[in-house]
Amino acid sequence: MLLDYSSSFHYVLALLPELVLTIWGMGVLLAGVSRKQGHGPGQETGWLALAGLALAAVANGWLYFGVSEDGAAAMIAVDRFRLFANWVFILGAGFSIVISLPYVARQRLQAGEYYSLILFAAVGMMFMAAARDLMIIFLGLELMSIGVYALAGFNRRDRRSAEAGLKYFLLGAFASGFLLFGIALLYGATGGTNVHAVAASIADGSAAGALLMPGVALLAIGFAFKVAAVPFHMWTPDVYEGAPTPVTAFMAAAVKTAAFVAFLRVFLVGLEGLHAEWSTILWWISAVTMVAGNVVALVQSSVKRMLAYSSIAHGGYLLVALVAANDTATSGMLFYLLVYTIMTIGAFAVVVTVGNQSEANARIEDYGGFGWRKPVLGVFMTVLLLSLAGFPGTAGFIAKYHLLLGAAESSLWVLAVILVLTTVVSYWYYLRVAWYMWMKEAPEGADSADPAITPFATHLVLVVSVAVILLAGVFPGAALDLAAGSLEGLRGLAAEAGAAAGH
Amino acid sequence: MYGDWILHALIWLPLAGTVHVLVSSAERAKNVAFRWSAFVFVLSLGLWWAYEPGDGGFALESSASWIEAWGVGYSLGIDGISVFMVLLTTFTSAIAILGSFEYVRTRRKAFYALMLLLEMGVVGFFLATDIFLFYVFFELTLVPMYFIVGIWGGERRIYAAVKFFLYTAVGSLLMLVAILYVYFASGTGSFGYDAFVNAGLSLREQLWLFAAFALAFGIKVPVFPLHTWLPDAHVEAPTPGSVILASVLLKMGTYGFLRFLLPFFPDAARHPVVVAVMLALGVIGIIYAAWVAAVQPDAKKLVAYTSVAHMGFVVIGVFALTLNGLQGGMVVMISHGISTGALFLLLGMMYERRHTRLIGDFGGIGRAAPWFATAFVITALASIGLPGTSGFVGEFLALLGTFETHMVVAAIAATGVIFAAYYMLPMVQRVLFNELDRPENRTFADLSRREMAILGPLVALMIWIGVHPTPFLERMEPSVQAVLERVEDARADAGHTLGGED
Amino acid sequence: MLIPALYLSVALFVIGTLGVIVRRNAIIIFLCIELQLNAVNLAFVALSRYTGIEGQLYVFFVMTVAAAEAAVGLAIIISIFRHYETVDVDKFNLLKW
Amino acid sequence: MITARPESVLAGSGAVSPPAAEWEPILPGLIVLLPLLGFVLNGILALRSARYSSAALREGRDWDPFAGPRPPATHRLPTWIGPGVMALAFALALVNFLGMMAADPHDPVVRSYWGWIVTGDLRIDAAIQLDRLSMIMTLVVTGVGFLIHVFSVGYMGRDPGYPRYFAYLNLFVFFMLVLVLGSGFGTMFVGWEGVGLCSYLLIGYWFSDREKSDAGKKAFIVNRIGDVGFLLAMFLLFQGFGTLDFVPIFAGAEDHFAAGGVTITAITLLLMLGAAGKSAQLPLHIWLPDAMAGPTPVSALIHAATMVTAGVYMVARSSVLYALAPTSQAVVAGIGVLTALVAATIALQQYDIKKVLAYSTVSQLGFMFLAAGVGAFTAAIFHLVTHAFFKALLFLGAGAVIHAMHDAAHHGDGHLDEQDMRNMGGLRRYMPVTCAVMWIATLAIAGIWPFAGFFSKDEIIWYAAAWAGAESNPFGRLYAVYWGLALLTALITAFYMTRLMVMTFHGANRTGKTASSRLHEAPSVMTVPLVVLAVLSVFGGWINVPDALGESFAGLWGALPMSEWLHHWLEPVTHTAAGIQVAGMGEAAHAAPVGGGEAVWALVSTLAAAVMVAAAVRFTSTRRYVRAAEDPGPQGGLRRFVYNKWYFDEVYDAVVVRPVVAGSRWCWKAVDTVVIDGFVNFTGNFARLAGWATSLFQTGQVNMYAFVLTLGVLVVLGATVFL
Repeated sequence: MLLDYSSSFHYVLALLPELVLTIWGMGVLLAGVSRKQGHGPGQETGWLALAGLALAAVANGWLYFGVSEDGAAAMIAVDRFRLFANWVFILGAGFSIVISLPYVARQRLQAGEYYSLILFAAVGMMFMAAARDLMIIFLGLELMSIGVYALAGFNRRDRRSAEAGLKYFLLGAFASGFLLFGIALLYGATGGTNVHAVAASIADGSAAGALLMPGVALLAIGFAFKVAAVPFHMWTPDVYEGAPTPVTAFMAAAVKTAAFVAFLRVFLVGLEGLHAEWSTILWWISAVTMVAGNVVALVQSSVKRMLAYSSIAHGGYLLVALVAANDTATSGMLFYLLVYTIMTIGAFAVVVTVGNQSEANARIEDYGGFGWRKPVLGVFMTVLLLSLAGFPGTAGFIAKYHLLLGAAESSLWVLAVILVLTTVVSYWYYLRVAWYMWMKEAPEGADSADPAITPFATHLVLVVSVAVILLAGVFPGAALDLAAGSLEGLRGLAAEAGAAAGH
Repeated sequence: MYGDWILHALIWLPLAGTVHVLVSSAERAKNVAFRWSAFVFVLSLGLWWAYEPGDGGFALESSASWIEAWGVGYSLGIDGISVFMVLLTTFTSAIAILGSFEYVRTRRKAFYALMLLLEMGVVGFFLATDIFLFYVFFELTLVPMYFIVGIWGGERRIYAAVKFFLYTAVGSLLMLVAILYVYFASGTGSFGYDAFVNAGLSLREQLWLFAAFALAFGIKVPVFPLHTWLPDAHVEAPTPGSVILASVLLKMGTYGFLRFLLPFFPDAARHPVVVAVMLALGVIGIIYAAWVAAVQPDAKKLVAYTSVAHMGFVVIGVFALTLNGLQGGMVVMISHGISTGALFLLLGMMYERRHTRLIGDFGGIGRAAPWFATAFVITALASIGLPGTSGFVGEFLALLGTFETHMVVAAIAATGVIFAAYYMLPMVQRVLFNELDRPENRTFADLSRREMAILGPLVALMIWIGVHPTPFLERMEPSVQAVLERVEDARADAGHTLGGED
Repeated sequence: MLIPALYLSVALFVIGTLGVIVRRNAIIIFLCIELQLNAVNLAFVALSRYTGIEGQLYVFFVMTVAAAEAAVGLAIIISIFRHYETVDVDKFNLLKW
Repeated sequence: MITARPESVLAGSGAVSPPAAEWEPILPGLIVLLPLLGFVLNGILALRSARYSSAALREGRDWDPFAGPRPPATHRLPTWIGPGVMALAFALALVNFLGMMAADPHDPVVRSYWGWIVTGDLRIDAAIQLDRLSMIMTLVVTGVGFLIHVFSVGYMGRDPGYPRYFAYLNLFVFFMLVLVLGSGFGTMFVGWEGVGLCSYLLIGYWFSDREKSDAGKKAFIVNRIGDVGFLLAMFLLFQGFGTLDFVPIFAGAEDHFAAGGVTITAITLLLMLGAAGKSAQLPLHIWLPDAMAGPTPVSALIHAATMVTAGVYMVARSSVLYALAPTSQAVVAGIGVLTALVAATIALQQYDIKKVLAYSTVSQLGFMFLAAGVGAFTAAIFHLVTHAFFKALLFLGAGAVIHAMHDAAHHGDGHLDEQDMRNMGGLRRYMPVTCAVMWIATLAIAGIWPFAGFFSKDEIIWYAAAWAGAESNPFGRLYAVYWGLALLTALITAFYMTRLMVMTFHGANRTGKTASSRLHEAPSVMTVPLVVLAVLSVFGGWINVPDALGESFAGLWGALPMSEWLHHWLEPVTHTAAGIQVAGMGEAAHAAPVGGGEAVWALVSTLAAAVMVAAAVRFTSTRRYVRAAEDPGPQGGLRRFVYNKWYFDEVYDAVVVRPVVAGSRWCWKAVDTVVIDGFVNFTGNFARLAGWATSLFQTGQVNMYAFVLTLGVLVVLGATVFL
């Protein structure tokens, strides 16, 4: 159907996934509270939350395939770009919840709050993806962030978790101040916060010069913080390491995706006219991020922290797509985010399993001989690592290749070379996990009699993610078409919407 | 008929074998793997007849769309160059698997699964006529090899495995960027072979892209000074790993020269500076590697360095840009695959018996194990290119071809023939000859039936190719000629391209 | 009027930033962040005189967000206080390198 | 340089088409194949017997195949197979030779069996060429080879590796026949390297002995140096002619190359490098004396009669090419005469009987190259043939001596070097037949009329003189010097050979009391070949008695048959070269440089040689030799210098071997390990170091993080605003 916002019900429809999740999240919260603390593992709550995500997915699917908007540049976009991103969020949140099920139970966390926070954070991400207005992005970002701050510090018994929560909170709030200032300056420069209006204003030259570029810069910084780009990444390793592992997975996958999606819409739609100006900055940030993320990951002794740096590096790769700013790169970014979400959560699922649903065994030495003790899990982890490394046969390769294709199309040869060379660096630390798993013996004193127990739920995530990774690695056609098709309406709207916003 | 399905079968049957190995018991794994590889080899033998050397283009071509959005196709084809590489691969894979029965005693299922996976990757690489597909297979071979070296290797296996992996990856990823460049430059939106051949690149572009491709393949070959991963990988790898590495994986580099480098960038390949550099590296490789090989205490390392020397002959043969040189390069590739593979098998047998690879730990083995010694001597002679063995035909043609265009280079390279004797004979002497002064060598067991079954075909091939190489030469000639013509045709119209460029 | 207001806003923002960098007490740091947000609020209000009413509207959004942040933030600070008996951020460095 | 390629040659480079069949050879391929068959059969037996011995070894005992009443089949059959195939091959060769004589064909007959290396415009056939030259060589190889095989039955009969020995020996003959019968340089090269291989295997036949296998290795590597020259020459030839076949190359050479041109000179010099390697000429002669480590019949066959003469054969075969390159000829002759002289001087001071013979071989080979260098290709081949007879005889005789000494040493007291002539003396009493035949050979090599060596060597010296006096020879004076040196060498030859004979067979016995009782004459299976060779050494020279001598006393006033028979026989092979030479520098002077007729010179030289023999007898027999163990070796600068072989080995060791080995180590330890791998590892370590350094910012302090973040903000803002 066509949403023309002639009736206010259309607004409800346009926000259907978000509304479903919001309401469901409250329900989960209530369900959690209504249970007496300490009774049962609280897994039902998790499954309940998953049901909500499923419902949201259905709603999202309906919007994706059955609905179009009339082209007005409303605050909330009903375009495939947003809805594709929503799927990634739902997937990320869903996977995170599934791998959380045994973890939450084992760590005796308050299930209701935990799962509802994930749902709320997902709602925030959805708003970020949907937003055509900088303020909505800000609100979505804060909604997401506040939920994730709480999740990062969720394990109150663990001082590392608390430390992670505090650091994330303080620095996140600090950075959102910059983002907000950027929004304010852009608002002052262009007289609006709608990205299409901003674009139009820049296009017709009416944007005030003095405020414009600092605004753009601050906006970029705000997003760069969320995508953990160097040098705004300092929080990432600490928070990723300290947060409960499933939360780390959620952060690495979904939060990053949300930030990138918003980043992309603002910069490629709203600030398209200033591409020449901001692309240089992002070029350098991207290059530095790729180099620093990969290089520092080399010296990590904790797998979790290594994955944190690796996620920084992946952020760098994704920034290449922003710099390239063509359709190939953009759809490549969407595809990458989808794949990245799956493989990262998969990898963290193994990490959480090796840690026996706790924060133990995170050192690389703890993976010694792991593959031979748990061959299936070992193979899964190997595939996921290869995919993270971007190795042919896996979706990670197709994704990285897609980014390179985009970079090549814009003739960003130096950046492409940096990308591939840092990829080589990344091989080392990904392979290091593999070599500990397969080529080393178990560490001294490791209780080989008590191998990591893989709960059914975790297995489910792993099987699905590995299957998807391999399938999309070998037959990426459908997923690529989906990603490419999701660009529809993202930018084409800019011209008309600019005209629309003009009056 | 046969031609319709064989290429696909050669790629996917080893994968089926991998699955079969994984679901069978550890005890049966080796037999299952060997049967699959033998089956694949027998199937592949039909290519000898199925491939008809016509104009040298691809035969048995089949193409399906794979990733339509990017113009990537699942395109396979075979010509006079790849047919031998495929046969070599299926052959040595079966031999290597048979040769690993005693050597690999732990984690067999995983080992044989990886071996078959490796075979699939290599065969796929040689059959791919789509650049994307080729790249995928090119990289895919790294993973099984990484694990084969890393898990079943010796003391410094991890260092060697990672070195191998990273070294290769540096080159191949840079090549990926170059591939993308050609892809966009060709403007056809296709990764098909023809699109790349006809990309219409300027000389300047070609030089850069040539460098990227040459780096990737040069590391794989390996060309001096990119060779230092090889000795480590060879020394640490288990016997079958070394065999596959030497016989097949190195050929991926030289095959890349022939298949991709020359046809894609003919102007660069002909550029005097490029030719000079490549020839110089080839010659340095021949002599330098021979020298270094000669002073190695570790037999496996010695043979590893000889690979570098042999590959040097291929490099000069290829970049001499003459028919004889290219043909010689091809024969050296085949011959080296057989003889060096056999040498590694022999060294593996030595290691199985004595658990050492140090040349100094042997001596007088010829008395204790005459069959072993006979096989060793024949293989060593084939390796140093004695007439009547496969090694001679290749080196002779490569040198002759080089001589036609670059006399001095060929003259220097020809001294490699001396240095081949300089590294190989002392090893033969110190292992097989001299006094049998160590008691533990007195009980050095002679070849078993299985080992004879492994070495027999290899030795027979060495002599067959040495005595009657014509069936090989005539099959590869049209394709090699086509490569050469591609380079020379570009020369014909390079006049105005170059002139009109700047 | 706009320019001085913006300068003031920038100044407040910078003060907040400096506070975040130099202060050790988590609560103070948080307050400095609030100062930054309020600096932005000032900018919004000032700008809204020229661009329309939305700016003033945004201030309310920001204030709401700040309040929500305060709730979560203080909860986190309490949580960590339970472990360390202090809110000095220098002490919280289990996670590093 | 060659730019164009005449059509006629191109046509000839295709499938070799035999010329109008003047003569049909009978199963010529079988001549080559028979020894190969012998190799295969003996090889199987060898591997079978080796299984027994290695099984015994594993059980900790030695396997003695001769322990039982009769040796096992593996050690009986080779006796028939080895010499048997040789006899058949010789018979077949003889039949074909006689057929050829009867038909008297002018053109060579080429039989192609299959295309060996066929690609592009290169076509090397597996083909044999039967012509006058190759048939002579085939006869020598199979004939002398057969005799040596028979001798080996006696000499090696008690060796545990008996079948292996015959396998190698048969294989050698096979490759040697490929070498001489090959129809082109490509095919020849197969034999060329193949005989090198067999030489390697046979020198190191007793491979458990380190010195012996070292010697084999040395032979192979030095030979390979020469082979590179051969290879490069082939490349040049191919570039010029587009083929490597003899027929088109020699037919077209004159049209292709200007006489004395750079290319032809390079080709011939490179070929000479190959020949120097194979035929142990300066500076590559060092391997041959070491090669004496092999069994003595091997030395006779490979290192005296056949393989080492391959270089001479090849030069003679390429006579057309050499004729076109006078410079190369001067070099060939110079190398030849210098080698002859140097080796002869060294032979003067050696005590090892085989070493003396080895240096004598080197020296005689030098004569052959001198002959080739002065354009007397027929003389070179002539000397090759006679040398094959008397040098094989000398070696086999030495073998018989060693055989006897070996048995004696077995029973003697303490260690006894069975090859050291200081431990011999007076053996004539124990081994009269051997002594007699060896004296015949000695007189032959010394050039005493009417033994074979007289005619062949005299012809060489005479041609050297004649060449020096050729009208327009640019190197006339040089050749005069060569002539002088050759004459000197011939005299030295007579001296050292006589010294050998006297030390070995005459005077008092120094073997030791207990040992000497075991000295004995060789069995008849060994003496019969000796006698046959002795007959050949006497009469072998009569196949080419110069016309000029024919009518004088030296030719028994015309009674000697076959006057200049070889010369006429080889005419079709050499006439092109001769024509070129005559065209180039005019007729050779038919007179010695110092006047006098040919017959006079023959008389003079015989007399001179006889004087030297007498002098040596006198000098040697008056000297009192002590046993090797008690002898400190020669004293005095010059004698030590000569005794130590002019220090060639030491110089090469210092100038070539050590630098190469040191360079190899340097390449490995310095370049490979430190520079290249150092760089590789440095890259990796640098990345990790950088990672570590960067991670130092990650202090865990919130303030620090905020500070870095703010710095980033300032940088980005600054970049935006100011760029």
